[in-house]
Amino acid sequence: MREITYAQALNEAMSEEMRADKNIIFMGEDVGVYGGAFGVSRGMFEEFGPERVMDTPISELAITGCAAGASMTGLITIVEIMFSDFMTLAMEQLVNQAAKNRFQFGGQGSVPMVLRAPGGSGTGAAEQHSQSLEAWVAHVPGLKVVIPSTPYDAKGLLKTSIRDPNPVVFLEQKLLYRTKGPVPEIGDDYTIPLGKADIKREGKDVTIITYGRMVPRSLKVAEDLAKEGIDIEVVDIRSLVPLDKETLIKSAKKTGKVLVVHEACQTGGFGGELVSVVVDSDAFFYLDAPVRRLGGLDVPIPYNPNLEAQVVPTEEKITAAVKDLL
Amino acid sequence: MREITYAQALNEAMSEEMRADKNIIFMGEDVGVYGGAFGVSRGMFEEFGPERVMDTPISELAITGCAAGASMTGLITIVEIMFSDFMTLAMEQLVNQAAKNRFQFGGQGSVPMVLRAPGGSGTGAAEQHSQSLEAWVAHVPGLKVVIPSTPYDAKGLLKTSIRDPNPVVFLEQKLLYRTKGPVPEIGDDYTIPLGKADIKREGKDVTIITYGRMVPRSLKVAEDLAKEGIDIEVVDIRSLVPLDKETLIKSAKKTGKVLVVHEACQTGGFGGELVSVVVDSDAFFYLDAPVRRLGGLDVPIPYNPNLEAQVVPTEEKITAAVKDLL
Amino acid sequence: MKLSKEKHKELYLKMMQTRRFEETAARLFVEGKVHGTAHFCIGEEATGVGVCSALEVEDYILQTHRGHNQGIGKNMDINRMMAEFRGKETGYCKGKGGCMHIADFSVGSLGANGVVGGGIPIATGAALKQKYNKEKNITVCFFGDGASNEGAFHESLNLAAAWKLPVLFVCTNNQYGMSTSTKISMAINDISIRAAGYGMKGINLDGNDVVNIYNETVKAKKYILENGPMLMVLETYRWMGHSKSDAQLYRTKEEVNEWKEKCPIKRHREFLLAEGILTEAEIDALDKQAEEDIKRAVDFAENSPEPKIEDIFDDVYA
Amino acid sequence: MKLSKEKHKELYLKMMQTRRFEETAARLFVEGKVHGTAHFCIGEEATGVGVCSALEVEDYILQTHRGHNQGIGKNMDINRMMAEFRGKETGYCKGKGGCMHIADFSVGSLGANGVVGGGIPIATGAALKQKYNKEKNITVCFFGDGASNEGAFHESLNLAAAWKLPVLFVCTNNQYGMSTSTKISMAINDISIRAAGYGMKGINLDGNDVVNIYNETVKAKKYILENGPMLMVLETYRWMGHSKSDAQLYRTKEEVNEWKEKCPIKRHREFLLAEGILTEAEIDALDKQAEEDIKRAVDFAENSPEPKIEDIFDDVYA
Ligand SMILES: Cc1ncc(C[n+]2csc(CCOP(=O)(O)OP(=O)(O)O)c2C)c(N)n1
Ligand SMILES: Cc1ncc(C[n+]2csc(CCOP(=O)(O)OP(=O)(O)O)c2C)c(N)n1
Ligand SMILES: [Mg+2]
Ligand SMILES: [Mg+2]
Repeated sequence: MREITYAQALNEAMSEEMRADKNIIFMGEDVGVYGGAFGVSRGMFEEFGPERVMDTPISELAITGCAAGASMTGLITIVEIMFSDFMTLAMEQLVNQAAKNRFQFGGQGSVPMVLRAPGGSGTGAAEQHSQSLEAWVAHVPGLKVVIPSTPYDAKGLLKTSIRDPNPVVFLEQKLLYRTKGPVPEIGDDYTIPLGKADIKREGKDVTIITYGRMVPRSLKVAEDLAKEGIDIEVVDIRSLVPLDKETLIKSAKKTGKVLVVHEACQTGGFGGELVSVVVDSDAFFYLDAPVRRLGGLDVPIPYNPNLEAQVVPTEEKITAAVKDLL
Repeated sequence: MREITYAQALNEAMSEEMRADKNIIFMGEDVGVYGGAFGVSRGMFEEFGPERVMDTPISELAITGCAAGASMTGLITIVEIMFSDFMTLAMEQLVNQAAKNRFQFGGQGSVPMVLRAPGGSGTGAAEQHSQSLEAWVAHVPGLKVVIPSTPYDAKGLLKTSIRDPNPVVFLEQKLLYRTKGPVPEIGDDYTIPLGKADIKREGKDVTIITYGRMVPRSLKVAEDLAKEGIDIEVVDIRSLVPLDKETLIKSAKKTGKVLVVHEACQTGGFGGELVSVVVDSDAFFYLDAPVRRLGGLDVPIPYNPNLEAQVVPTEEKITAAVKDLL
Repeated sequence: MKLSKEKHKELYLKMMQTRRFEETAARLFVEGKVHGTAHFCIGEEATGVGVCSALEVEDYILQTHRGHNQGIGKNMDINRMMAEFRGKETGYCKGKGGCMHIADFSVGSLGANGVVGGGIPIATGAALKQKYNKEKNITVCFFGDGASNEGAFHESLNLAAAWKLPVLFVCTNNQYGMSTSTKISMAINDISIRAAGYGMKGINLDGNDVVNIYNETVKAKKYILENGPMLMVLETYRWMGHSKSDAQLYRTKEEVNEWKEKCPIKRHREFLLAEGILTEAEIDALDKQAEEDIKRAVDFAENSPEPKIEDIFDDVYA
Repeated sequence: MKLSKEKHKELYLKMMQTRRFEETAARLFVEGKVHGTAHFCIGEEATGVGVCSALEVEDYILQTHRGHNQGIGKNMDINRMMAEFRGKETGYCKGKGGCMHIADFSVGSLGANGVVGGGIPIATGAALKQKYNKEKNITVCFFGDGASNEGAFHESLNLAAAWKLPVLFVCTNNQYGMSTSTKISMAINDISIRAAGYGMKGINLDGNDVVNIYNETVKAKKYILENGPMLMVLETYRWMGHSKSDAQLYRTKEEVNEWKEKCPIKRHREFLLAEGILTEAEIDALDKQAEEDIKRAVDFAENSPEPKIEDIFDDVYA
């Protein structure tokens, strides 16, 4: 299969869906000629024109609400927030309006929109451009939350998200944009259902439950530890909401040892939900060690590259945590 | 000891601190002559005047940032957000600025502010006025998060929060405002440290870890089940950040059975953190049942009173969950 | 523009229905039949009724928390409004939303909002869709004077102006945001001047003159379809407290009474008689009809079933 | 007002230091000595330098992500600025903040901001404290044209006007927000007209005339202490790309070159010579000093230690 980048995969997902459906529009800050801060939408303005690929003023609250309003009335809107940190400015429209409208209006209307935003550290952009805020949106009924870890998943999950009749918060990973992976040919229309975890590596000794950029990192650790005879199963949840509890529980029962890994600050992170899902299930009786969490340190993301690299789970830390479980 | 309401206790905490320190100011929507949407600040405008008790325009983002700026430069600011749901409009200033400034400026300055906001359902105010969003702020390094369950705790914890050199998100409980409880005389200056859980009821069979308005409800269940010979320990964490892990773990070891209860939607709620703290400790080896969570249903808070009452943990649900553990 | 007799009847009836609806709702609170709160627009009936009566079904409106006049103006079903207020299964939101979320997509209401200014960004999106589909209709967004101090107002008006979206922004300036006078919350006297900051046309009208509001809205729609968005500020006054619980210490009885003199319904009635457009009898008949419509709505709501907890997960997701 | 020879030297030197600082920073990127990004204000030096040179230590400033001219204008230590840019322990933020967060409370800088418009609400608070303590100083808040479309701008200017807070809002209009021209992001030509919507005075100045900016700031401070806040829009232009990576497809070389002709430093230099305020030799000496100051800063940063992970929890909480 051909190999393309995560960014290219996202571009193809949007472009293919927009070719197929004239009701889909795309808006965001500098998504037009500039192609988006991370180049994800390069070429789309040229192909679809200013009516469908719209550069917006720097107004996160209004463009999120604008997307919700357009989607409530018949369009399908993709809105890009340049950095997920700036969702902090859009939470009112996302949480009180987009997420709740269908419910609070007694089922009138729906809000088929996708809010795309890149999260994560590692680019030297520091405290206000590097947060991982998925736990916030995963706590809001009415929203779906997706975080892909490979180009293949990125394309398949984004297509599904665009076709979903609900607001979907699609959190991309800055450090994965340039990573390459196998993806079917353009136009070869495949999708990946939300709520279906993917076992990225089968193993029998320990289960690592993770998502986003911690997936490739966990896989790397798994390969290294395989040499030491430690057989790790890496489960990529892919969507936080809906969450594929069955797959997590099944894997936990199989290995009896679970490590949850994510980049977001550990305290209050989504890891707590994942741990709870496991220990509040019959898997509890199969566990022969405490369920471990390994999240980012509870500090803002610092600027200095060495510091920045060490406040999130490193291969070393993941390796140590795994060995700790054995 | 005299009995006063939770609202009155908060009023006394602010008033006593403001009498003692001219550098403390208080701002919010309709906190002046109106006395605040829930009457918490009644009389304060008359006592402290318009320079210190300020009615603001309806501008949650600006007033939160204004509070942060005033606090960064020498004042101590208490800002009231009328309903915690509207923190959705203030997250940028609270999370990217107030919470991170000291760290990202390398220790220059600090932000001694308290953001007060009422959370919770039960008043018939529906989807956009009834959320419990404590999990969001508890996930942000740099913020402290407090939720009192009694008038005594409310006064003691708010005084401590006002004296804390960091931004504290002080989440009040609408349905507790009118509840009464014993509180020392005015001027009898007591405080309660943040990060100290309070065992509201000792017991040996099951531990209920909870906070806010679920505390009195859990206590009621405990009293009822005591008649059936079930001895429940009710632990009120009081502050989510800092969190008193020791007390939780100690209680879990003692009873071997843990139920975590909160009103917020269960998925992504702070309960996941509490469960994880327990199962990722040596308490794990003392547990003889899965650690249960009982949170609100994953739905927006509906308007109809019957529906509204049933989407959060009721006495019946808590009772059932406890029995389930035995 | 001279209005037809029928149109005058419609305006008068809708205002009177709104007045009776709210008086009745207020009574239901006293009777303990409703929990929660409500925000009444008594004294402001001309705003929503005048504007919405000039619209077509295909024109959208975004309502406020104080929007019974807006909903009735847009021809919502009073029975279902009352049923929602009572939290009943037959209500517009199946009892899940209450009167802060009343919506009727079938008549073009995209919903009331519990968040001050919360509907303003949504309005730009609805208008964007109308423009994208080259529809000949507009979106009307209602909000209050207090909402005009929210960032949502600024970002949305700027976006609408930059993109020439067909939105009529209607600011009902009832002089207060809850207890806070506009004299305290802003340093300007006329909110319509804010339009200039977006390169938008702004006008300021007497918010108690239903006929003029209707006519200006007809003109505004035409202007907007040709030139882009516009801000219309309607000067009016809230007679009752902000919500159920309000001691109103922030204003004087005199001020309230002065404005009661300017009652929009009384004024329209006198106009109709003076101009000989309707007779006393005809108007009395409309008064009577309003009474009956509300009575019917109360009975409908009273006899409607409560929503069932079994259905609670419906509509969380589509 | 005629400026002293010393003040002219100060203005010229600070602009030149800023220019060299950024040219050097750009080179350090190429050399791979810095990761992350940076936003350069080359071409805009007169704005931050002209405004800040008219302030006292007790006046606060809120800087932007493009604020090296603002920091140098407010007399920040160039060594510590460069060290922070390099992420070193000796930097203003101990290497934790980087150039988007450079701050120096000791000279009155409450920090640069990575969030567009993020400093605007903070400025109202700093000014509120100054007013509360009856200080005779003001807070200057810098932000860009793009930031003026954020809700934070609206809410903060309204709040400042309603409370008569001593804030000078300085909008550096460099014609673009990243790739988006103000012609696209708003439907007005002069951002200063937005001030009227808050009952605030607004002025629009040539952002490349450092002397006039200095003089107008002196006047503005006096005005603000007597009358309340003011909005000052400075028309200028960004010569380089928005940040490290920018193909600049959204503008023409011609447009860029036109503006380069209006270089604020060249202009000040020619003015100084024409007016006989400084001689060629004196100016060359200032150029040389700027070079040396930056060289010294580079060495200082180069020889400074990296921050230690052991200290990572410092300053999360006070
Ligand atoms: C974002 C937000 N802040 C505060 C509130 C609480 N609140 C409800 S109505 C209201 C006053 C709104 O004033 P205005 O916009 O003038 O509308 P009016 O009530 O006068 O019709 C306030 C502060 C809210 N619902 N939403
Ligand atoms: C709230 C927010 N949205 C988007 C961004 C990304 N961003 C950084 S600078 C910038 C352009 C800002 O334009 P302007 O305010 O004119 O300042 P300039 O860069 O032109 O100096 C953008 C969109 C951000 N940092 N913060
Ligand atoms: Mg009002
Ligand atoms: Mg700009």
